[in-house]
Amino acid sequence: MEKITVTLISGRTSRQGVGLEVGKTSEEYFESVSYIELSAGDAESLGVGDGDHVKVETAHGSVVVSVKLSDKLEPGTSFFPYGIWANQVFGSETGGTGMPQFKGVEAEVTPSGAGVPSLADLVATLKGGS
Amino acid sequence: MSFMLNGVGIEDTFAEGFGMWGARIIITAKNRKWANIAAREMTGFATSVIACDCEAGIEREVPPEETPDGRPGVSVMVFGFSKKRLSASMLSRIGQCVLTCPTTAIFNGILEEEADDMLDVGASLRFFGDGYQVKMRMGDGWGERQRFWRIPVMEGEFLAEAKFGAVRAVAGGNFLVMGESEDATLEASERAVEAIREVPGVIAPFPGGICRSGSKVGSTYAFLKASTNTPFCPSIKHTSPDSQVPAGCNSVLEVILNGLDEPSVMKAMASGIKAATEVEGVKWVTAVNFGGKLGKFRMGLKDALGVK
Amino acid sequence: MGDLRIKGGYVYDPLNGVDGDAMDVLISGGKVVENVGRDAKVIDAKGKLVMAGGVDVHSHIAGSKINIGRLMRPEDHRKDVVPRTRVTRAGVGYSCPSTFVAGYRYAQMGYTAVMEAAMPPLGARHVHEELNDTPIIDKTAFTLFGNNHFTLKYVKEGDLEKLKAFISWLLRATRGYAVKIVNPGGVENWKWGKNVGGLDDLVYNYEVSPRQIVTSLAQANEELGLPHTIHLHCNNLGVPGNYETTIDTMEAVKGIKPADGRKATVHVAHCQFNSLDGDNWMNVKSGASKVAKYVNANEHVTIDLGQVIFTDTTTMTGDGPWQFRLWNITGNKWVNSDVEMEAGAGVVPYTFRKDNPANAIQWGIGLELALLIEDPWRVYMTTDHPNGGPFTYYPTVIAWLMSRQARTDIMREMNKSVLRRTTLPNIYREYTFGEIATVTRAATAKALGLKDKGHLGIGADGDVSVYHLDPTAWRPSMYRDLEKSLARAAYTVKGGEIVVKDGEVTATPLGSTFWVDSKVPEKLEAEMMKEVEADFDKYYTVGFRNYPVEDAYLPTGIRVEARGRWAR
Amino acid sequence: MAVFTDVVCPFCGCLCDDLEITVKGNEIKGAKNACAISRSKFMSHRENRIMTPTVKGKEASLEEAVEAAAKALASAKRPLVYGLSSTECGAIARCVELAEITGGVVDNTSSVCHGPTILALQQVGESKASLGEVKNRADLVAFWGSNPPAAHIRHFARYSVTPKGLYVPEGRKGRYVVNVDVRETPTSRVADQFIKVDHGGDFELLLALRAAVRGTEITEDVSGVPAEEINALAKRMKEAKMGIVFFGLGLTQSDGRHMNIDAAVGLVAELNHHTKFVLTPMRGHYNVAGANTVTTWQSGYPYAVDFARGYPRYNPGEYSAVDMLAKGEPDAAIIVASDPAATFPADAAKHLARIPTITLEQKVTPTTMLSEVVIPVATAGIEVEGTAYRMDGFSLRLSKVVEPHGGVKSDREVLDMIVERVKALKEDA
Amino acid sequence: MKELMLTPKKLPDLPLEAEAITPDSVAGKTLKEVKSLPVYVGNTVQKLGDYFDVKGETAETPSDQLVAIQGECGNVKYIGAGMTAGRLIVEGCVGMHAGAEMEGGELSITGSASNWAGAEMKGGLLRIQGDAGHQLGAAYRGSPEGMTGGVIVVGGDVGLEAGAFMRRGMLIIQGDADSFLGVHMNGGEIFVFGNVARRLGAEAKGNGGFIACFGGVESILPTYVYDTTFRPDFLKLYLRQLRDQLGVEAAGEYLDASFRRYRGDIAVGGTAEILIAEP
Repeated sequence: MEKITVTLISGRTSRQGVGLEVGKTSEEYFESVSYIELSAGDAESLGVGDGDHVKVETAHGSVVVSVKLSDKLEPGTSFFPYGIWANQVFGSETGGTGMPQFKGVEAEVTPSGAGVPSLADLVATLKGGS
Repeated sequence: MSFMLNGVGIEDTFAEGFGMWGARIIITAKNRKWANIAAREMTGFATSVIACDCEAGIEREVPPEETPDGRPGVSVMVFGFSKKRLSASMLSRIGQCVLTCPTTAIFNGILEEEADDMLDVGASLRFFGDGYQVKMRMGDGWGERQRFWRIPVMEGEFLAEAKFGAVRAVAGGNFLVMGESEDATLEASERAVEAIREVPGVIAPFPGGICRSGSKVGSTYAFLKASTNTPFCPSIKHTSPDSQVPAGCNSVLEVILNGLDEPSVMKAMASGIKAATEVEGVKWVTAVNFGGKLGKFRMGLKDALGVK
Repeated sequence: MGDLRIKGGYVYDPLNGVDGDAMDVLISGGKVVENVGRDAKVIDAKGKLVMAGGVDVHSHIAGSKINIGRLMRPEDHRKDVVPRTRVTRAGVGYSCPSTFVAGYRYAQMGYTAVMEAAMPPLGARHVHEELNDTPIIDKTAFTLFGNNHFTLKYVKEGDLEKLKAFISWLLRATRGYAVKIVNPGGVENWKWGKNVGGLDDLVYNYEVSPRQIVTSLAQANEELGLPHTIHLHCNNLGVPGNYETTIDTMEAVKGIKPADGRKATVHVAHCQFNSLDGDNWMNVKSGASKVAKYVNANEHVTIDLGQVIFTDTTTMTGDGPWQFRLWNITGNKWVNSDVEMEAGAGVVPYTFRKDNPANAIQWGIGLELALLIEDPWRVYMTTDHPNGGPFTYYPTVIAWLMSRQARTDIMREMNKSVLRRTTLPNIYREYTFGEIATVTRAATAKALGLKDKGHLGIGADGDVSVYHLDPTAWRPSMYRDLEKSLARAAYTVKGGEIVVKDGEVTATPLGSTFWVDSKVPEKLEAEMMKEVEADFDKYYTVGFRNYPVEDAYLPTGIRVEARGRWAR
Repeated sequence: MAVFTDVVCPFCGCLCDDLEITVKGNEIKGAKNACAISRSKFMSHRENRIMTPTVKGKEASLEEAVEAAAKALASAKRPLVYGLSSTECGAIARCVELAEITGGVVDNTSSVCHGPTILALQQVGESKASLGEVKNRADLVAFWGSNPPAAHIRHFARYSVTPKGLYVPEGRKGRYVVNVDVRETPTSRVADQFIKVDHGGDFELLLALRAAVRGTEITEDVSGVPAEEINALAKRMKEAKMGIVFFGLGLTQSDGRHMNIDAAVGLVAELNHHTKFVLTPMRGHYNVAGANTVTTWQSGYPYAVDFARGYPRYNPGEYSAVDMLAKGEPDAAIIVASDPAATFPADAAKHLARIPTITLEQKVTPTTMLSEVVIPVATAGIEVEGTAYRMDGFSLRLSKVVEPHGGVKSDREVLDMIVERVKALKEDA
Repeated sequence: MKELMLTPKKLPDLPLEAEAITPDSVAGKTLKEVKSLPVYVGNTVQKLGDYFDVKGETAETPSDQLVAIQGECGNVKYIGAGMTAGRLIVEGCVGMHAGAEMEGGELSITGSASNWAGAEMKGGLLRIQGDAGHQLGAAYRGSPEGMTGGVIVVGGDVGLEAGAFMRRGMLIIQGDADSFLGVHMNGGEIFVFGNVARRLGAEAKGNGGFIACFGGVESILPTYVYDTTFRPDFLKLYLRQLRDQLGVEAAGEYLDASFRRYRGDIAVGGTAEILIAEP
């Protein structure tokens, strides 16, 4: 299959916590947040494995990240650690509450040959205003 | 003294009316049949407060386009000697005769701005809902403010407006139709009642709108408050010392009217008398009064008929 | 700061026997003095009412409880917003004013000292942080003791000495000023979802009664010679028929020998809420005359009113079970907050209405207490802000006390048969200015042991309020003028500095925070500390050494020494 | 070698206060009792630090940077002050004052974490307790949409699962632990019972539980949870001696937002008719509770506060940072102790690059990378003292164990300078 | 009725707060005074005349005043907020808080409205021909009462939490309604002719309040119980009012419809009703 639809949930991990305290420009941080977790079943449907790159796309945007297999997730659910990578695909609509929806967002995942953007790449996009 | 209308002699006298509190209820139902059944039940045994708890009658049928819920309706009016008694009568009659009747709903027929007071009938009626009644509100902050109660019943829901307008009304409007035969007198009276139906705000609470047994106050028997109206009974014309039945008249029927106000009652009396005089065989029309002892309203037949 | 001469006002200073004499009040170096220099600034107070700055004996202005109130009530703030000025900070008012606004508004009414009446020890740091953001007024905070694990433990063990040591330590650790007791035992039971029903119910696990808690704390309080008596929120608050509990509680501490210099051994807070007669909210009636009768006959009791105001307000107490009950009565939003090992709290918005029979009776009770208790030195004016209503209504309460017409006018809007369940319609007493000065300043300062406050004698703090009101020309029919002038002082002087002029705040110094330093023998303290520390490590989630409030939180702290037998 | 004991950890809302920090010279050599993240914070606090202020990418003196910041803020019509949650309360108070004197908006990170919790509290209230109440009494502990091992690593051990308490002397054995989540997590592995709820189905499940607690038997599955499981859990909750629900962003950030919390509050309140029950939000940043607390006592409102009219106004969704940035409102922003460029949806974050953004930060972040003015600051809780409020609302004193790295000033000191300059500029205007 | 016409000139990029645009604040004033009414942009105070051409006449009293705005005001907040009488017509869209806390009169918007339109409305008529944003007619944060009276008629769709904490009055939505419609409602009536998303009536207490759905419902909360299918007489009254007095033609089609009746929210012991028209 070329494409699957998953429900994205973002959240903290202890690795992400450790990484951000080292510094957001650090390799530890990059490693801790520039991936999504997929269930084995979903990864298999996509034909991707640990470390392969996928494009995650929602109604709000898209980003390329690497894949990490999870034996805990059920097919159809994907976990995305908090960070600037995840925030490429979440929308800013808050429903009049101030809170965007960071969990339970529909996303399409496709295998990607592109590289995972660096922190600087993503900041550059923000600056470009595109 | 008297005057003539359509060849019929009309006595220059007055009907003596007295004050009562009146209310109007619009009963609606799935169709005319059930609206009428409810209305008839509700206005039964309500001819005269001599022995009934109130006086009530059907005012008219109300077409769907005029009712609040767009269903066929009947307008009934209820009269009582006090607000309290009127309220009690409405409550028991609505409770026993309308609430019980399939598909009905009731609405107030007298707007708050026209009413002298509002009777909170719903305040008591709602308790029938045993706590499951629901207050329905309309027109808060926009439009006309209204309150209803929705009372669950086995069939579905009984919808009742919460408050009903009550006015200081006039009871005891009347006229007597005297004819040469029973048939002529009855027909004339029926015509009179039909004409009266066209006048808004008035009911004739007696059977078919007609009363054959007019009564006078008191009796030779001490235990009776009222007895047959001896001066107008043709059959004892010559044995009763104070008979007022003119010559040639062999039957007398009385049309008794209650209305929301004096002009309506007088208008109804005029319409009724005019209609009655158009019947062949009617000889004489008069009205009953008690020399002002009964009530404050003196509704002269001349005034009513617009005769100078 | 230069000298100040407040010239020619009608001065009411009951502690010094001054009752409306036209005279000068002189201030230098922040204190009332005999002479000031020729270049002293002059405030022309001629034809005006002059009193010491107001001293509020019981209010909720700082800490987690009021801040929960603020947090949960944006709808309350929206109707009373306060823009910033060149001198003052922005904020919000009404029932849960922001810290700055609370300071300004007290000062605008001529109040210069306010007691925060309930400080959970674990929340003490928070209380002091807020007090440091509450400008102008002086403050104290009363530390909660009545449901503290160590209190219950020492009461159970009958170890009064260690209880005293504990009180001394905890007051110091929290920088508290008095021993506050809220629904003794009931709050601990509430941590299991229960309460106590009376003075002789038992507290789960500790098997002690509210009676034992109150009497032990009162005994310890007096033996330590703390400046204020125990400050007590009785059991069964808000329960019809509770006046009996209230009188029983007062009676329970009757035999205790008061500390030197006073006759009282207990202060019953917001007594209105605890003077209900009847069996339920349907037949509730006033028990005020019975409570007043007891107070009149017993010198060991002082009370404050907790007067009800007909308005929307926010109730907040350390009495968790009562707030739960109130939530069930009202269905309004409810916050409960239990504090490990020591206390709890609840917050529920509430609207007092004239047409609510219970509220009308409560309103009557507060005034009955004020008017039936003969000695103004033992009954103090409060609304238990914001429980009975916001403190900004104090001028209105004073008007009710001083003018029978003011009472009659508002009673006309209430149900007469309901009011007959109080004795208020038949009370004719009207307070004098001297009595008002007593119940709002002199007596409260005295009861609190704040020696330099509440009066204008030589050496007193230079805290003065001057009002646009000529007391010689005033009549009770002019109560509306009274309200207006008391609401906006002509001048409020704090420590010799003019902080309010014509009702506007002109300067915002940070007032002082008074705390009590009480001593017990070192050996006793060490023994107690050993036990406390052991339990602390096991049952608290905060380290023992991180528990006491650091000096950094008392930038304007003033230490007040207790005068017990171990005092230095 | 100096050992600081009883040190409070400035990372998450647990505010563990039993750390032992070993310092040699001005360097941290050890962090005993610290969790992995805490250790990283203490041990790596000197790594990747910004050493010099920059203005438009060029190195500048502190005074020049403050001047540039003050000018941008003083001349702005709609300045935004954002962040606040990872610094001490003194700095937070200055942020509120800065918003006030500039007629701007002050918002903190709670708007994107537990802001919905506050909205719910404002609707229906909250029954809560300090963490020690849980340790001492709770025999039923539920983690709902929260996963402490990821972000509150010592929570289980210190407060909620394993500690022995006054009335739970047996510790872990004395508690029944329930986990409700849309996925299995380390928490589910610890729990006695894991209830998997459908995505976006928490609200329905909470309502159904409340109805069951009220005595209505649930007859159909709700959000993928079998009816009998719901009825059984309701019964178990009612029969607990004391219960607690720790809820996290699984409720606040998913569909339903504040209404999920509203329903959780309702369930817990209902349970108080039967036993003792409380709930507590798992707050992330160590002083986000302080940001709410200080902002509330100063302005009356906890976050999303607008001072444009000179007095505070409050409306999350209108004055909250994500919404304002997404609409392109702010014409200047100052970010204190937070990284919105990384934590906000890109669509909102990019506005920060269009306006003068001033950032006070220790390390390089996406936000500093797009800021016009960057001012390095000392780390509160390591290099600076101050107050912080724990997730349950109680405050502790943060420690200073080393001198600020490179002699930088604290947030509070820098903000004091900015406030002073803005006041002066406003006076001149 | 005297008519005053406001035509937007170049509006600022920042939202303009213009609670001055009500019949109440212009009635009895000269045009010059009207132009000087304060409006707010960010932290600055400006004049109404800076952003609007003002023409026409002012009336003595608000009830005789018609104010007509010709042009897009999508970034103008508080239009008609707190108005008590008269008419205010906007030919275009409006920003947040339009008609919030209004007490009387009529506010008519031909375009769409942003969030909080008609919030805590007390009386009067608010018509929005386009869509409305979130929190239509809702309670402001913390307030226990949303709409306490008046009528809101929306031609298009509405966002989240419409009618939250409603106590009295009517909310009529001719398009679709998003989640949490009538959440916490405790009285009042809501009619939706389009589709209703899930969680309608959540935590509603009742007090006579109901939500009538004519165009289908995504799902009903598990804490609502199905009672019966019936033809409620009472609904006929509302539907006739909608059709005859408010011009909601679609209402006429359901006069004799049967409705599925659900009652809840039993999670809060509520007795509110959800009535769903049978197709």
